[in-house]
Amino acid sequence: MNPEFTNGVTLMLTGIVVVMAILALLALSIEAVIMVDNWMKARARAKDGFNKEAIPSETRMMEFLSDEEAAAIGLALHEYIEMQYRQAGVLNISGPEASRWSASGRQGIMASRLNVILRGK
Amino acid sequence: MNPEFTNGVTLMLTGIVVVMAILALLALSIEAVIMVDNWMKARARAKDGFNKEAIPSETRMMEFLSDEEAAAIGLALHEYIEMQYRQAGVLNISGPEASRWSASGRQGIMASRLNVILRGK
Amino acid sequence: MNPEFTNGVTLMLTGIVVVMAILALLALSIEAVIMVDNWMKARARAKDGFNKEAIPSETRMMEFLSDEEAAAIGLALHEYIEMQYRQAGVLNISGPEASRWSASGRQGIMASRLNVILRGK
Amino acid sequence: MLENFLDNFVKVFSSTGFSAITAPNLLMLAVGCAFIYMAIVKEYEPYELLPIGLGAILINLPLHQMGNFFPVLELNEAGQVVKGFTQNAGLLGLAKEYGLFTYNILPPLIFLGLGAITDFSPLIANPKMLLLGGAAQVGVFVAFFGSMLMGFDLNDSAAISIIGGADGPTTIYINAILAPERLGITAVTAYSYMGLVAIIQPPIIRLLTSKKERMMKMEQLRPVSKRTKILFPIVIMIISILFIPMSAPLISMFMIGNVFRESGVVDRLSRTSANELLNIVTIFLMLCIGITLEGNAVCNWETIKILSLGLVAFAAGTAGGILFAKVMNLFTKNKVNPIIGAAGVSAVPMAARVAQEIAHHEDPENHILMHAMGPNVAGVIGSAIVAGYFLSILAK
Amino acid sequence: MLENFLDNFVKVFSSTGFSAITAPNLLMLAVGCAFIYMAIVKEYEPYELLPIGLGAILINLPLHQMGNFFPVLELNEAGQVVKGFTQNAGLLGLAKEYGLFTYNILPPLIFLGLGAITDFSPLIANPKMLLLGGAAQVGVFVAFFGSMLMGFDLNDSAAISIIGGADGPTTIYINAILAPERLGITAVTAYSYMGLVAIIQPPIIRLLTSKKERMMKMEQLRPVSKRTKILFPIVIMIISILFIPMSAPLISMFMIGNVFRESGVVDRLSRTSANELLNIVTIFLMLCIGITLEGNAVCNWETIKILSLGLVAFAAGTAGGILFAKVMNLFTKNKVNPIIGAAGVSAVPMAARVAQEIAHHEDPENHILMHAMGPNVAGVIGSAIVAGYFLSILAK
Amino acid sequence: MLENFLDNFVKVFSSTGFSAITAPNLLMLAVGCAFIYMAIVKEYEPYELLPIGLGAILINLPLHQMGNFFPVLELNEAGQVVKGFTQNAGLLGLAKEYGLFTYNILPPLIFLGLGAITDFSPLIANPKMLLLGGAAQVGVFVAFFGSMLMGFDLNDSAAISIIGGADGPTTIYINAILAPERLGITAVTAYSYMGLVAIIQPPIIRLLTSKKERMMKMEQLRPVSKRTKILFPIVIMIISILFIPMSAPLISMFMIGNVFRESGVVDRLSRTSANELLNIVTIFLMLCIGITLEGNAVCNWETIKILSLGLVAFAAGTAGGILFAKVMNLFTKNKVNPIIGAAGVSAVPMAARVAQEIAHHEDPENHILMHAMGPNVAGVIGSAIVAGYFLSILAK
Ligand code: NA
Ligand code: NA
Ligand code: NA
Repeated sequence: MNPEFTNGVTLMLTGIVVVMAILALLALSIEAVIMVDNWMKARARAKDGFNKEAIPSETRMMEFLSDEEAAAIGLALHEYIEMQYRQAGVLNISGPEASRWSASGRQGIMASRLNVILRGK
Repeated sequence: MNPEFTNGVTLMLTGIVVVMAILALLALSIEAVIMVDNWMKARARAKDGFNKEAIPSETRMMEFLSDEEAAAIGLALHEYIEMQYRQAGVLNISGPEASRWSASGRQGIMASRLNVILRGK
Repeated sequence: MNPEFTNGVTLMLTGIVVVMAILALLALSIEAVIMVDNWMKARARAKDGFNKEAIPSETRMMEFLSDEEAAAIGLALHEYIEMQYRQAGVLNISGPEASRWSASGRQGIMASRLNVILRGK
Repeated sequence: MLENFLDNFVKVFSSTGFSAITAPNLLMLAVGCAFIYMAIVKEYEPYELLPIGLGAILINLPLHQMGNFFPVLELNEAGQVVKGFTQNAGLLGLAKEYGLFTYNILPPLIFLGLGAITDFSPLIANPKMLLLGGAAQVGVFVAFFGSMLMGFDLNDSAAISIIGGADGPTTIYINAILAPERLGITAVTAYSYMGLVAIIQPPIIRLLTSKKERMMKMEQLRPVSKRTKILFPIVIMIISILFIPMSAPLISMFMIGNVFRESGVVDRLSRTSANELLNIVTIFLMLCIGITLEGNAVCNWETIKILSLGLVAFAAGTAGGILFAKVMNLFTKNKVNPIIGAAGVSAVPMAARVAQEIAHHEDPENHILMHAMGPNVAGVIGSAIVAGYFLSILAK
Repeated sequence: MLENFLDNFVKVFSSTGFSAITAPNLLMLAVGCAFIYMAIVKEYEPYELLPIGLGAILINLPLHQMGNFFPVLELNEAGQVVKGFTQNAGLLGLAKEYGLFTYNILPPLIFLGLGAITDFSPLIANPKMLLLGGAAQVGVFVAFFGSMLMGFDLNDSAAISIIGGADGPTTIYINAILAPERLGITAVTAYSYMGLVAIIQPPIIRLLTSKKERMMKMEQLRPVSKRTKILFPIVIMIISILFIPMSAPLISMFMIGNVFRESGVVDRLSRTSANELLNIVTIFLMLCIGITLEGNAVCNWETIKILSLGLVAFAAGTAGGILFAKVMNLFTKNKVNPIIGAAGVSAVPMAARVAQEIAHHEDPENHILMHAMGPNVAGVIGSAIVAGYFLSILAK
Repeated sequence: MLENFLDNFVKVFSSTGFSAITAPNLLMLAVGCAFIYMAIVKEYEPYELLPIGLGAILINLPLHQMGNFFPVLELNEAGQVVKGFTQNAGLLGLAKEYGLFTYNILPPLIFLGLGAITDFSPLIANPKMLLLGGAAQVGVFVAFFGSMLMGFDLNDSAAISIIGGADGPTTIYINAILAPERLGITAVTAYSYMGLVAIIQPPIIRLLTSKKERMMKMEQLRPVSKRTKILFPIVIMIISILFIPMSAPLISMFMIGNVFRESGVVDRLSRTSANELLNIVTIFLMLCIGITLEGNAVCNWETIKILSLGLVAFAAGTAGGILFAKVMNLFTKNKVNPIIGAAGVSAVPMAARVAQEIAHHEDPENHILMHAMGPNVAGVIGSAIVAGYFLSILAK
């Protein structure tokens, strides 16, 4: 066997090992990230009394709604939030944050999530 | 007359001839393309029993419809297609092709064209 | 004090003077532009019998209207314009200019401005 | 210290533009403002004349580097590099140098976008309209003859006469190669006359046609299948480039853009070619044209000559198209309204609209716009082929 | 004068493409048309094959300069500059030279856009899918071995074998460095087989799995939080580049695009990366690939060899993914349907769809598309790391 | 063979980044993550700090070529070319070199986009606001003085002090010319303080104004005609560039963008300047700034000095604007609320919002936002003129 060929074979084998090792390390890192994320969620839950992160994400909810529906729901819920939720005092939403919510119905979806929580309590 | 000037004049005359010749050739080629196209349409008509190509194009129909109207017509017609047209067995529409049609009302316009054909028969 | 430092200080002081002088000149130029603009408006008013430019600008009016509202108002007013305003003969709106107005409700806002003038007369 | 302070003032004021501004600069500042006025108030070709006017104003304010470009290398006679890169180049100088003079890539990019917004159906439905688009090129050749009579050499004559093609990017492309020092004037002349086509053409049309001819109706164009629309640009590209390889930069990008459009399967590429890419290139190309209009370079008799040659070219092209249409009517069955021959000069779509308006004025029931679009887009192809022809014969 | 006239005709006709066209050009014109047919009628990878086909047609029409590039400098042996810039370069030649051969920036730009449209959730929800994406890279190494057996040297073998990665931009990136003269063929081979993945993979999947395996259902993926989605690309970028610095050009841009997307605070950057920028770069990259397919350069036995090695690579990658999934099932609790291993070759998202269709065919209630997306996007990361590995070992 | 295999492993591991990473790199990786945190969670200037943070992470991962650039030419002392082009340049290294150091075209392009999104009406309605925008430039000159006291030379002092202009692209533009090695730090300092303007300004405003002053109401701005809006940018461009030609790259593009916007006839150019072009340039400019933050280059005392000088500049600019407003009130009839002087530092539009919030807090019926926008945009013009002034005096 010529040396170039031997070289190529070892290069190939090293490659498989190296690539699999790095991908395995990446997989472990992601698991670590998820663990940290879960721990932060648990801490937030312990602190706030409910789990904000567990709610289906905006994106997922949006899939089932048209923009108009989202806007309508969002605006309605923003009123609900303004009246009831802030009394509940769970979150301190005010000033620019509150107006940002009402600005766009799409962001009102976020409000609807909180609503779900409140009612679920 | 100086040679540069003579040169220029011949250049000009050659230019007119060359350009007109090429444009004439292009015109003939386009006629040839159209003949081939017509022959292919005729062959398709002979094979399928109707002339798909002769129907006013999607674009032209779309000019008279809003997106919402197109979507509505398209969805309705897709149902029609699913039920009736495939029984007629003229075209074998199924699987991803069928779902692509229903996916967007705009593509349903294509269905509406087929509808026109069917009824016209 | 070393010469570089002295140099720097004078550079700084010159800079403040130069920059303020240029900005003051710019401010004066803008005032001049506004004067010219006002003079042209006055001339136009003298010629046309009313002040086209004094009307709140399209942009400012648009802030209070949704696109749909603007479109509706614009189209309605365009009809009004077509019927009444041109009889008044104040402006000679016709042909492509008129159709450009009716083309989009947003441009109809411009018509609404003229309407305001007419009624204000 | 006070001395230093005063020194600094002197330094600042000696670096202002007042020390360097010249009368031609002031004239061109006024011309720049006039272009902006025409663009905004008259809406003559605003996408070209507005940025050109702004560029013209910018370049006639002296002593800044926005329009500068210093070559990557400065060599001495022994071929040794005396100087490398320099910071002292400006955004628009770079765009002009790399986009036009050195690489000449902006015009083909414009053509890619134009291809993606052009509908060739009216031409495909009636291919002999290509001949009308060709006949209008007679304007180019007449102007070529005129330029030689006025003493321009062959390269210059070709570069000037292409104004008669009434296609901005084609004019710019060929001038950037054959007569770069005159690029700004020829481009601006072309765009200005294109903006004025509604004033230039009608008297010529009325002169060369009878009322009866102008009232001729044309039959409905035959429908064009999607398959033909896709094959058209491919066939045009192959044949044109086989015959005139030098037409490739313009023709190939034009036709590739059109295939993107007609294929229906690469909507993203088609939209981007027709919008963002076309817009970005337009901004830079037109600002670049503007900064070629430096007063001291353009205020001379040559400019007046070019302006008159351009007018001759537009007029001759209009006449050529009309007369060829009349000749064609002698030999063919389906007669054409000779007015549409005038649309063969290009100036898309204004020349076609002029034809429509004249016909419509003679007979309010007569609509020849779509028929006029045939020679109109054919004129673009024709001019690109003429440009390729000139480059095959003349370019080094 | 008449003599002059005839001379001119001769000059024009000797400058036409007919004098220079060769049989391989004609063959490649036909191949270009075939690509366009596949793109438009069959809708196989139209965003790649349509512009590639158009570029191939263009470059096989002889004697024009659209694909030319002459170096900025020509030096003699004394290091003296013989020649500087030249006008004689074409738009696509410049894009190819600067975008690929000299600077190789087009593939990373594509990856920025791909990052901005990729949803890594299915992979984050199940990180061990990364291993399936790695296992499918076995196709690359098998093809590497095969290339060496066929007599290619190490650089060439690496450049060819990356076809098995089934990622266009990765293939182009590494070939532009290691085997630029063969770039067109390898890129086109990769895209063609990606278009044909629905034909290549099913028989291999059926061969290597039992009906029972193909009917395996997988449980719902766990939800992924926004925080994890943002951290994922940052972590992947840091670790991959720390280990394989040469993977930076592809991995970093891919992950930066993904942070833009997932952060939710730079919507304008994310949209532009995913749309206009991606579209513009696609147009030029694919036309550039097209113009590397000049008949006289590509019509040879090597091309046949590369086509067969590419097929071997795709098949071996598919097999590698499936077999690794089966091995993984021996050691883990949550078993995976081995079909999704085949999606590890990338060819996003076609290979994932193939997996879905086969599973769905066996059991209409079984939907594994989202599960297959995990190895599918993991394969992109895997191939980029393999490319970085090859470059660390081989590039000068 | 096994030996070979181990050799290869050694080769791979010696090419990983671990061998080369340093403590400053690790520090800057943390800083990069902190920027990303500020951008995403705190939403401080996300369009700048997110890509800057990503670029900072990338460049502090060692041994890859993404940030590299090797000059086109390497010359020996005899002016002979030793080396030509090299593949070993990375996408972001190229963008940094050509976009900033060699040609400095990215900042003017950003200004084109900013011009297309800026509404100058509040400034046109009350032109003396230009003086407030000028007075806030005092921060620049104070920081200039401070830099000299700290031992920086003239060029460096000018480059650092422009941070007080609170305009990212202006800071980047002048630093790329006068102090390229420090570009990253100055740009990042400017953007960071701009993000923190709501924290820096209020105490200074409260210190320098009485409650009565802060409660001052201002009368409704006079309406501005379309004609004036179009003439404004043209006039500003002509006068500024005539007096300070070196301000042309920033002022001209800013004003050209604004003419596009206000003219109403080139909607496509205006939209593209304000969207796609601005977004594309932002991506590359900010990533380029990020990759200048290489740990070993920026971790030193100078950085601390620059951070403190930047803070001084912001504070002095705020104070300068307020005090000048108070002085101006002594001489004019229509008094201004002195808070709006603070908005003269630029940091568009945050500083104007700060002014609004403070006034609104004192009196919920008082709305001075539109009045504050006047000095706010004037500050951008002011800083560009200051930059031009520095370059006229200092640049080689
Ligand atoms: Na033409
Ligand atoms: Na892959
Ligand atoms: Na400022």
